[in-house]
Amino acid sequence: IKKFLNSPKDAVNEALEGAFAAFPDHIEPIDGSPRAIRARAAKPAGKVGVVIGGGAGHEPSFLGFVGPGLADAVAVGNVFASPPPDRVLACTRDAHRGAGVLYVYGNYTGDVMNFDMAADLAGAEGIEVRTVLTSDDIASAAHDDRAARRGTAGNVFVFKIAGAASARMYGLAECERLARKANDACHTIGVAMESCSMPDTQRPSFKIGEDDMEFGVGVHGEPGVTRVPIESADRIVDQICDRIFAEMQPRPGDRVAVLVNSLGGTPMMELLILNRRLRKRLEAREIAVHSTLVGHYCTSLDMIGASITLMKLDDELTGLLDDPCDGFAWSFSGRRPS
Amino acid sequence: IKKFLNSPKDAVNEALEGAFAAFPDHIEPIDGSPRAIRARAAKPAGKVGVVIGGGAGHEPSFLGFVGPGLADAVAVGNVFASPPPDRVLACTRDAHRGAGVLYVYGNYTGDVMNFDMAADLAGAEGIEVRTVLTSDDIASAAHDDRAARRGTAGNVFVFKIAGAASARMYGLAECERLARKANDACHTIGVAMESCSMPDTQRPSFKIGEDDMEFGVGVHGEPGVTRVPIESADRIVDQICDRIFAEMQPRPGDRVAVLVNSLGGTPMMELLILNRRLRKRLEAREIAVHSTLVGHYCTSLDMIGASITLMKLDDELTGLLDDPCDGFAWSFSGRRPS
Amino acid sequence: MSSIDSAFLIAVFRRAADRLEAERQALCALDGEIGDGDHGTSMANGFAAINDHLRGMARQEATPAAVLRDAASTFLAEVGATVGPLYATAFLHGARLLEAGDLDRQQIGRLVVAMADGIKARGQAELGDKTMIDVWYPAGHAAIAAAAEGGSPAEVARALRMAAEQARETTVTMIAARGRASRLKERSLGHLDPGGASAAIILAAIADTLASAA
Amino acid sequence: MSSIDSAFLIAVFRRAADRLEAERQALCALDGEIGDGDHGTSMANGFAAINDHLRGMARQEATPAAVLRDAASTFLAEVGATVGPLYATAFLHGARLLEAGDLDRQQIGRLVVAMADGIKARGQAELGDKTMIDVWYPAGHAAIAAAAEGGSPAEVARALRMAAEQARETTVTMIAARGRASRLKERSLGHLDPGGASAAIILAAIADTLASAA
Ligand SMILES: Nc1ncnc2c1ncn2[C@@H]1O[C@H](COP(=O)(O)OP(=O)(O)O)[C@@H](O)[C@H]1O
Ligand SMILES: Nc1ncnc2c1ncn2[C@@H]1O[C@H](COP(=O)(O)OP(=O)(O)O)[C@@H](O)[C@H]1O
Ligand SMILES: [Mg+2]
Ligand SMILES: [Mg+2]
Ligand SMILES: [Mg+2]
Ligand SMILES: [Mg+2]
Repeated sequence: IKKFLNSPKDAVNEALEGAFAAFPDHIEPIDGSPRAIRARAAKPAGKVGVVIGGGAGHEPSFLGFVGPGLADAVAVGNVFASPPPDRVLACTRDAHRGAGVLYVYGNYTGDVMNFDMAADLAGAEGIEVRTVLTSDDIASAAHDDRAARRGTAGNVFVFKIAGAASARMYGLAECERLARKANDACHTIGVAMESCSMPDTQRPSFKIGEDDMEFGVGVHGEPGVTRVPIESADRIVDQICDRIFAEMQPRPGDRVAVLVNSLGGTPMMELLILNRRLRKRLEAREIAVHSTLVGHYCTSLDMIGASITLMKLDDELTGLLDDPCDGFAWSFSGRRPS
Repeated sequence: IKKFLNSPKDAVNEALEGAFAAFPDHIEPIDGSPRAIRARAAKPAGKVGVVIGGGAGHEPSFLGFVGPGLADAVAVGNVFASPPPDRVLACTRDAHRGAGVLYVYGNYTGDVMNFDMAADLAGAEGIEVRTVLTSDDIASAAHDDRAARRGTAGNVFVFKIAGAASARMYGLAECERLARKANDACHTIGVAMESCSMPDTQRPSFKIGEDDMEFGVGVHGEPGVTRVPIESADRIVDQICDRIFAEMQPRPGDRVAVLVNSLGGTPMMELLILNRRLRKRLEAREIAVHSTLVGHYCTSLDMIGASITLMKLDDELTGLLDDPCDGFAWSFSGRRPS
Repeated sequence: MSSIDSAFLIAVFRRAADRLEAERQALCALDGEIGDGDHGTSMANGFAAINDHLRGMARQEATPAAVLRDAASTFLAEVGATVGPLYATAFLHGARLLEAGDLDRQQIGRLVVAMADGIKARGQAELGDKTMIDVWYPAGHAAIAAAAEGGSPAEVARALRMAAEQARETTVTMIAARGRASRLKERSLGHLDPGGASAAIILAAIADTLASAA
Repeated sequence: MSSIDSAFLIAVFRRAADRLEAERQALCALDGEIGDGDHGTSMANGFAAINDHLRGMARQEATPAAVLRDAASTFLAEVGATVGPLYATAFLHGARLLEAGDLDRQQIGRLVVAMADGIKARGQAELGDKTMIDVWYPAGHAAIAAAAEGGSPAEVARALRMAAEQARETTVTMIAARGRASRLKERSLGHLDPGGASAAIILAAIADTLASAA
């Protein structure tokens, strides 16, 4: 596997430097650390701070979702590794505008431990912190064990809703409620054709047979829940839809937001082919699509694969989703109710 | 090589269907053909029409650059194959608002022949057509043979300038002049680590040795101009910069717009690492960076590789670049002169 | 002797389509080496489209020129690309020749050269630029020469086929000066020109149709 | 007999860092099979950071507890991840034990168990969940037992090392119930736990330091 890299151990910091150079209107380091990052835009006093974060290797996640209408700060770890508490704490202090801070991040052992330690430290400083763990990956645990599920590309929608709520100057409890509601509404399944390779090893993390793919993968190059034979794009979407519909129990007239996400190495052309079938399946169920994102939103280094997320919308979530936002990976001028 | 595909021969149409479903606010088929596409936004009478196009396989190019402040219509061919004249003509008719039509597309034998045939047909209908061929890939021919060079990722900037000029209601000759000027200002070099594979073959189009890369590649999975040993990301950027600077002859105080583009399989993390070094090189030359794009703009299916484009700016180009635009792959609210 | 009629042309297109389909991957592989890897796709799909279209035509009524005109527009609309305009123009030039008067099958070389002229007119390539005309012209001229020497249809067919095969091989020694491969400069040396390879396939289909009809 | 002092701990960290560095790729490969492939990176970089940091410390003045506290904060800040909080807590628990009074080197098992308690307190894993505690506890208990039977430092070291190696192998038969691998359910069967594998490396470094110092 060949990559554009210098010393592997510098990869994350170098990528962040490259991001600061590229997106100076959106992000800047907090106190000079490239691993604790704030939105450039001014944040009003009394606004709930939204802090997100996680390991590197998911670019443009998570730093692309920092800005007005999105998160206020992001803590970045090593590749696929949670940021340590000190960095999360730096973000927390920076994001705090007197109204407390909401943490939104994926449900992983490492992240939970590090963010919880940071929350304890912040609490000791008098900053109230609430936490919403994202857990949209429905393949990763059974329906009745939602709390065990991991957070994947659905993150993006949860960040958006939390950011919109905070931009509307809602209080901490309300922001938390809405972020939790957004997470509950998100359903993701990922599939991978080929594993990714870490900067450090530059070898595929695991091997998938010539004719196989992994069904139910996360965004860390992990194997999926099952290994199955590769099928056509349409059949893959069908399998994903069957699983999501079984969980989401959509009814005719329901509305969803869609994210068709590349895990890194899969190009947009293929994502669009997936979206075509997805739309047909949704139409057949009379599910309306409110809006669609297609592209590289939450990647797993160079993994060849894709994920589909459906967020079931009600009026409240729709309104928040339609608010404007401006992160470098999601810039949207907003949509007025029609 | 594994891909999300149904029948390979349906790949382009299916991807386009997926795009119409995903981006209904931006694009729609002209007369029901998925291969001739117009911007959804209304176009005022007297506005010069901007028609772009080329083969498929470059997604989000070219259809992501259709919309207000960008192109009016796009003709799409098969994978890496020019669209035929009838489709270009359909786009031309649709984009014509009484002020003539500007064609902007890459300098390739196939595209030139097909678009020229369309221009002849349009001319016979009384539509004045002017053509600007993009030729930003400085590796593809010598300095004194600029007309032989091919158009690659610099396309994106040329579309933007042409679209901005036409949105300002400039006349056809002026739009042509500005697009030509933008193209002259663009300098691109691409490098590839691995070849792409076509939907039809699902095999790498050519092999690159374990420790080699191709320097000076285009966006069609072609071999590059030379095969060289892989080096670190920084050294690769250095080679690209040396080549571009030799051509562009930048002086201290010059300003550029930057595009660090993935050729498909290279993820954003690596693009950011490239951008870091690029910025250092520019700083060392005291070249100011006006704005930066980093991501998947003009891909070559799943090729592992990246390109760097520098567009040298003067006040005129800067102004046009700062105008707002709204394509699904480039949506920008504009920047007022500071 | 029988002339080049619609049935003959339809048989040529059928044969060529079958063989291009069989060589789809091989042509893509050739194009992958010095081009963008799509040549087999364009040629196989384009000829398949012609074939489909001709199947729908009322064969009896169509003149051979009309068959070629239809092939031109069908091929062009199906593939676009570089080969679309080139072969469309080739077919139109061929149509013009046949409109000027019936052409004896033995005179197939004149049709081949007319088509080559069409390709050249559209693509502006010179001989030696490592393009398909480096196969079309030598093959056409060889067939004309064989007919001039009074060769039988089978002999003309043989001359056509042999010349095409040989000419295809000569493209290996050329440096591309037109089309995508021209950007590779010397790196194009040592590789077959994909357009030359598909030309040889089409020319062999013409030759075999001539030989089998004779 | 000598106690567990700063020099001892520093020697352990140096040895462990070297071996983790040597096993960096192997640990990543293990983690690639049932996790996300970063375990070797986190452990090797984390211990390298501890080592760098300790090198800068005024060795004479630091108490062993201070060494462990510094290791905790350095490791945590360097790697974050899952192992950051776990090992940081392990080191802090170890520091607390050593602050309670000098610990004889033969009693190393008590330090190991204290660290295991730290990991368990932070990570909430149970024995059998296929995590690093499935190696830390058995190794610690074996060392305590060996010391209780009056074993020499070398014998305690041997017991520690053997138990760690064995325990590492037992993780192959477990189904992961904690951490990333738990999402694989039965698919985690038949694979070594990467955290168990790195634990065995660290424990071997402890054992060897004990044996060589004795
Ligand atoms: N100007 C030209 N005139 C004649 N033939 C050409 C010209 N340019 C290219 N060709 C032929 O076209 C072939 C490539 O065809 P194809 O792969 O379908 O087009 P593209 O390069 O656009 O992908 C070349 O091998 C060459 O024989
Ligand atoms: N809750 C836990 N308690 C103890 N150890 C754990 C726990 N969760 C995971 N581990 C250990 O961590 C190891 C994985 O470490 P590492 O790969 O660095 O973390 P991550 O899974 O976050 O990438 C596992 O092999 C396991 O031994
Ligand atoms: Mg990890
Ligand atoms: Mg082509
Ligand atoms: Mg080609
Ligand atoms: Mg891991």
